[in-house]
Amino acid sequence: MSDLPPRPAHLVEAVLLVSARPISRSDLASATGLSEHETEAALASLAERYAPESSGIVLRNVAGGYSLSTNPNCAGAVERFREEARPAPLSGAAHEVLACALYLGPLTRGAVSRVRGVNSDAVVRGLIERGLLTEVGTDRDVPGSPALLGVTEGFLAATGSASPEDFPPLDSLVTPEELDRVRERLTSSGTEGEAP
Amino acid sequence: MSDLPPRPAHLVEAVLLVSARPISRSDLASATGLSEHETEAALASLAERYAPESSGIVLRNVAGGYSLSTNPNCAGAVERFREEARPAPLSGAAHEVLACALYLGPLTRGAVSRVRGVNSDAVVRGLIERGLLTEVGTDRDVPGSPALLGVTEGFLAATGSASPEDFPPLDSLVTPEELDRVRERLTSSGTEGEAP
Amino acid sequence: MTFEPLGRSLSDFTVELDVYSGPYEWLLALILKDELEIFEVPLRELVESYLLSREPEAANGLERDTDFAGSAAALILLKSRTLSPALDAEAEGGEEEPLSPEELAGRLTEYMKIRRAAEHLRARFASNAGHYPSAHVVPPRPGRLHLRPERISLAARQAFSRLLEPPVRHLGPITVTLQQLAGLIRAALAGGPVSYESLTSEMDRLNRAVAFAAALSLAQEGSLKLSQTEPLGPLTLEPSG
Repeated sequence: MSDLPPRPAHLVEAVLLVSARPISRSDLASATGLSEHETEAALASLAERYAPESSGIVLRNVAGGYSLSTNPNCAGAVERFREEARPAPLSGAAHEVLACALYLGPLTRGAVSRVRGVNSDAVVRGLIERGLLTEVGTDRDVPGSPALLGVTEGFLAATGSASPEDFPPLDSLVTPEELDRVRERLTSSGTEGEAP
Repeated sequence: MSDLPPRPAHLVEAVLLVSARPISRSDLASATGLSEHETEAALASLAERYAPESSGIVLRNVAGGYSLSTNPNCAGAVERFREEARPAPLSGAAHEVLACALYLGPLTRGAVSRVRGVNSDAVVRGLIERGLLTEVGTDRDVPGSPALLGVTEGFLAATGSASPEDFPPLDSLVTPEELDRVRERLTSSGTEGEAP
Repeated sequence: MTFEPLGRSLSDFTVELDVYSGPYEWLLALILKDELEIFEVPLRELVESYLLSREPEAANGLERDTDFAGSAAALILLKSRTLSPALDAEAEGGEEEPLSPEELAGRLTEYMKIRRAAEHLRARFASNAGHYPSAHVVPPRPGRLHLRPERISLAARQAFSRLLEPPVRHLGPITVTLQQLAGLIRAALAGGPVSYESLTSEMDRLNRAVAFAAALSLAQEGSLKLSQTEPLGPLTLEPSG
């Protein structure tokens, strides 16, 4: 069934779902490959589908763009959901990034990726959004002065810790050789952040 | 016009919009204040509204709950909008490791490697990074209490499954005749299974 | 055996495969780091593409051939380990007792089921690709997230202790050349079709792998035909023509 070519309104609808920010008509057109005129027609049909009288999701034309949002008359349910929802558990990767910031921080995104051996930018972004990681300064020794990341009060609260000293010391977790190797990676020049 | 009391389906629809993760029927009922029966009816009408044939947004029943997501036939437009390529498909090794966790799990990295006959640590790590595999506990019967691995909610969503029971039984995947042939080949040939 | 020493002679050999295109040495590195699945590397195509790039007249031609044979043999060994995991008792490091045929059959059948399950999963992932979730997410109230401090320490241990290179000790030295084995295979074929199993019954694992590489080369040259009726089934070498 998904073999059918999608209709113009479907394409616009899908793109609207994956953006939290309003999208301009021209950005919608370029993502969907529709003409200006087709985009306009698609938006008109979506405005009908997502009208406040007939839907819990409404199409809004705000700040020079279009965006889906919840119908204000459903705000009570949304607020209750927010109160009751259990936060998504953190992934193993997220735990590792937090461990890097806790034990080796403040450090740059590049340093996190070097220590972990994988690009960690997406995980870092998610943790900043969740208020567990924050930018605490910039590294002036590295070109571009990238931000230095550290754990937040929110992180300490979530772990029930008063301060970073509450965690077991690093040398109780890894061997001296491993620690040396970690330090080597940390200082292996921020300029060649990418893997060879 | 938004003074009208919202219809049950609208409440459910609004709550579905504000979650990236599947929401269980009971959580939907509790957030919206609807009865179990009303929630079910609301979901049925939304399933029609968000059917793959008629919408760019689809209602999925995955990982023990319901969620709105984009219609795969619109994926091209979404990827263009985000300027993000679709994640690379998983390797054969990754599928095997996931199959171990799904069917034989929770199990340790060592157990995965034993079943596959090759060290699987790097593959496991990649899958944890992609949020498809997670550590669900530790095996206290093994020295060092290694972590036990299991599949995640993200795995169920990515495979379009409501629950881990939603997969064919392991024994149904290989016919008894095939198993007999392997057994025969290995036991009746009279040759040693392995050279020194 | 490590792959470092072959850097010079094969540095100009590049491959074009569905799963990878680029320098051959990088392909080896990717496979060793488990970043590319050996299963997905069509070894036969790899051998064919090497044979096409062969320069017997070059000063380092022999060295190059030997390096390729060595690394290809190691790849075949790796692949055979993946295909028949039960045959490798070293996977967990310790030298275990050889498995009885019954135990072997048990482990192989378990692995066969997992292989099938993996194929099923591949199809499931493919048919469910392209669903993207809503971005209109309301964040949960601050303070609702709880993290276990032990989990953070465990993550630290994991992140900081895995900077070791992948083990390649199990790849022992190669003591025969591809040419020697090719000669052996030709001689055996003079008497008609021969099974790979009986041909290699006296060999150790590495030589078996090299013999396989030799058989592939000969098949490519057209000197013999390889037939296998089913996956994991017996492999038969037949004189061509």
